[in-house]
Amino acid sequence: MGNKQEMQELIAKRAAKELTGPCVVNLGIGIPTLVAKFIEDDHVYLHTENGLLGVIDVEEDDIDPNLVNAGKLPVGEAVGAAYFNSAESFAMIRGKHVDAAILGVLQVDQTGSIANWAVPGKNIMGVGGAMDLLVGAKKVIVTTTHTSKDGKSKILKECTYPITSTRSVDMIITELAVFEVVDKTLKLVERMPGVTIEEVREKTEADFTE
Amino acid sequence: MGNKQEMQELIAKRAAKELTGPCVVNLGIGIPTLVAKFIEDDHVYLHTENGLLGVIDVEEDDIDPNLVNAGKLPVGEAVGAAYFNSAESFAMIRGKHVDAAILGVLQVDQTGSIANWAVPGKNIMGVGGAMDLLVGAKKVIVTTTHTSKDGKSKILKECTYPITSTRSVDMIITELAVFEVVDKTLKLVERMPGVTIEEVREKTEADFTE
Amino acid sequence: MTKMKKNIEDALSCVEDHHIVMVGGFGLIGAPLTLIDGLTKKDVKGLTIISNNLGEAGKGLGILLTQNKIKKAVGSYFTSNREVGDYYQRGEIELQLLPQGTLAESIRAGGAGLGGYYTTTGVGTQLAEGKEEREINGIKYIFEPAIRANVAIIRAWKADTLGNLVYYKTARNFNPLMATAADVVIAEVDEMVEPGELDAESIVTPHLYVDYIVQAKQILTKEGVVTNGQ
Amino acid sequence: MTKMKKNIEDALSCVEDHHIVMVGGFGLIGAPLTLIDGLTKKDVKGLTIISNNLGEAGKGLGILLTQNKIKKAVGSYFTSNREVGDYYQRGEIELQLLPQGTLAESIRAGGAGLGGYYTTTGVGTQLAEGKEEREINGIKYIFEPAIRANVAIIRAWKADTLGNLVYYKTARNFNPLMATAADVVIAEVDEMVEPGELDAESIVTPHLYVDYIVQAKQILTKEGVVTNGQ
Repeated sequence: MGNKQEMQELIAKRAAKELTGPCVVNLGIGIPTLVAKFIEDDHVYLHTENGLLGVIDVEEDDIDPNLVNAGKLPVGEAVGAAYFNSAESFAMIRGKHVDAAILGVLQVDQTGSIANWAVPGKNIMGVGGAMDLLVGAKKVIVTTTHTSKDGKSKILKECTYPITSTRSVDMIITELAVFEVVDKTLKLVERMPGVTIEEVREKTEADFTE
Repeated sequence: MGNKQEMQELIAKRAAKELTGPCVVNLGIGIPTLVAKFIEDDHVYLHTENGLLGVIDVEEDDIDPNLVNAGKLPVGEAVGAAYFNSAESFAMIRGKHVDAAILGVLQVDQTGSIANWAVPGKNIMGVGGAMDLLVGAKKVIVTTTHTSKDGKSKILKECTYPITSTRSVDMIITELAVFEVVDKTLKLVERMPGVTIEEVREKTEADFTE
Repeated sequence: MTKMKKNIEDALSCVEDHHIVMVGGFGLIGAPLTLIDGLTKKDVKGLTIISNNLGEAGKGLGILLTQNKIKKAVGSYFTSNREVGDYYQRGEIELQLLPQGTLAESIRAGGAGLGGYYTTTGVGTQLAEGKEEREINGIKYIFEPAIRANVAIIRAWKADTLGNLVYYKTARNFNPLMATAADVVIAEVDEMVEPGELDAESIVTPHLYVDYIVQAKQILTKEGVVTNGQ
Repeated sequence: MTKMKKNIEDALSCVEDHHIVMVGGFGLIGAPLTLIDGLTKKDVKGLTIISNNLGEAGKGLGILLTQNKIKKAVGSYFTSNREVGDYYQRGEIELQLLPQGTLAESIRAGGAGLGGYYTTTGVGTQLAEGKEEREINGIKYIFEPAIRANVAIIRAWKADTLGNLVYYKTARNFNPLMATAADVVIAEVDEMVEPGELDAESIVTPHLYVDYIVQAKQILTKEGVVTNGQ
């Protein structure tokens, strides 16, 4: 696998393929944010939980400091966009009006549970919209590097960090493979080009079917 | 006492004196609606629970069928008015953002409890915003004729109809007198011009202090 | 892509027997009169209607009542249609009466993914009978469950083709709430515009809530309900 | 009549020791920077701050933190200010972490006169510990109480002299909610207009929610926070 950016773009590009419109999608911070630039369907509408439906990229010259996404990064306003307050925004999420969320994780396990908001032993300081998106988005897609910096699998038998929700995610996309979560078990549905089944097995702690 | 209209206007006029701005007031159906035309303070803003803050009278020629008050009567839009949905409107009421409500009643009793939404033995078919206004308005003023058509006191020892709320109203204004409700007891604070204390006593079933 | 449906019958094909249907409006004001008319022409029965009123006698939802299509009604003020009482007396309709603010809030809760909430409204009254009472910080509340529907029919003023909506004056009322709380949401509108023509800061119902849009043909005027050309 | 206050100190005179203060904004975006600056200059202690973040290190509410004026913070994402962790480690601040949607909804509930509500968010997680769990129609929810404050300081874009407010793009966020949920509400705004200049259909915060208005002097720009005039 090439450098970090290439790896992230590979994952983001694959995730973008899951998005066929018309649909409303919320993108998390990190790799999920990269997904935006690979979306080909004009009828994918991006929702950001700080209060905008209709997020698009913004050119450097057009940056408005009061127009940002949930990662506080500058964004643009699509034609047909709408603004709303935080309660309305999360009403959309919890009320299952958002079709898909693409999220990063610290860990994901073989039941599809994820941990992406707290690390044991560190101060528990931030949760943001993670838990709301997990209970509310109709489909949750995890995008993550397959292993952590020290080479350990991020796809575990069981999350050791505090979970974000009792709800299982629907799909896990890494630089090596794509898993679907069916009845709280992982199913390997795709390997990235050039990746062998052995490599996936070696780097995945979780049990999965093929 | 003169004809019905004069009597109603007398009551409405007296109620209007209670309104000194800046304040936000919700007017019920019947005599309360008449109060509007006697308000002298420009900083009394009228709220209607179907979704408008800034109700004013409308001329016949300017009637808009989609601009009405809670009684479904045509109204106008004041300068500086705002529209909102029904949940927001009742959030304002329940959340104690409305300073006063002026309401009609079927009965009011000596503890200040009122009954204004249902009659025993008849189908219970409508409540509208009555219960919300009772729990939410900071001050509730009752405007009513002192007696019913058959001459019976509407100010009773105890309501016999289903009550609208366990909350006591703050003031009762009739064509004969004005009562304040203090610690769940009635206090006669004013008699209308030409009305004797004997007449008030005779036509009031409730106990009251002077 | 457009959410516009040319045919009312087609748009209403999602309404099935025994469905729960939310209907916007405060009386006839802001009611989806064209879609209601469509329901009067549709062979459907056993509906539960959630709406502030059941129209007026022989008008709006009042017609559905006399067609015996309504099994149950949930609302705050049925008094505006005197025929509702007759049907109720004869046991031909079930009624659930809620304070108007509770009706609105329960619909909002349904759309916002909440299970229910505690309100002060109605505490200690007949309408609180059978409802859980709970004291929170020394204040008494009753529990009210969230409300949802299979289908919501609503009325807006303008829509863009994406489905963003704005409303007209006090015709807004329950419409934006119901737009959030049903599996399928159909809006009838006076005017269709292109995306971008509605101000992004002023859109009341963002398009993710809306499934179909139809052109309003029945209009409330000073003279009553008027039907506009096909 | 106008709700405009010329003097920030004067407007903030309602903030007392040990008060609960809501502060609008998502990080610095939509935060009432001028009023926060006013609080940094005010002799006040033991505040409970309800805000999504505690600003950034040395910016916005981050300054109040280092002035030891904050006893407790209620929010969803303190991670944006690394200094919060240090204060927490030393036991110098109490933190209550809520999911962002729960924070927003609880404030709305506080403003709407509700006692609390049941949400699916957080069920079965560490953040649900100690919270009542309840099954409604087969779905598990947890109870979340409404939140209110003594004072809310918020930021809007334009106000009319009556106190009607509109917001600017994603600077809206928590501001309209907090405007409903405090005993005293102070809004700082970029622009004052006369009543009638804001479209009645597009007003986000009707004037009954707002007590005082002040002119914003601290503005968020691409280059950071800039102080205007004076």
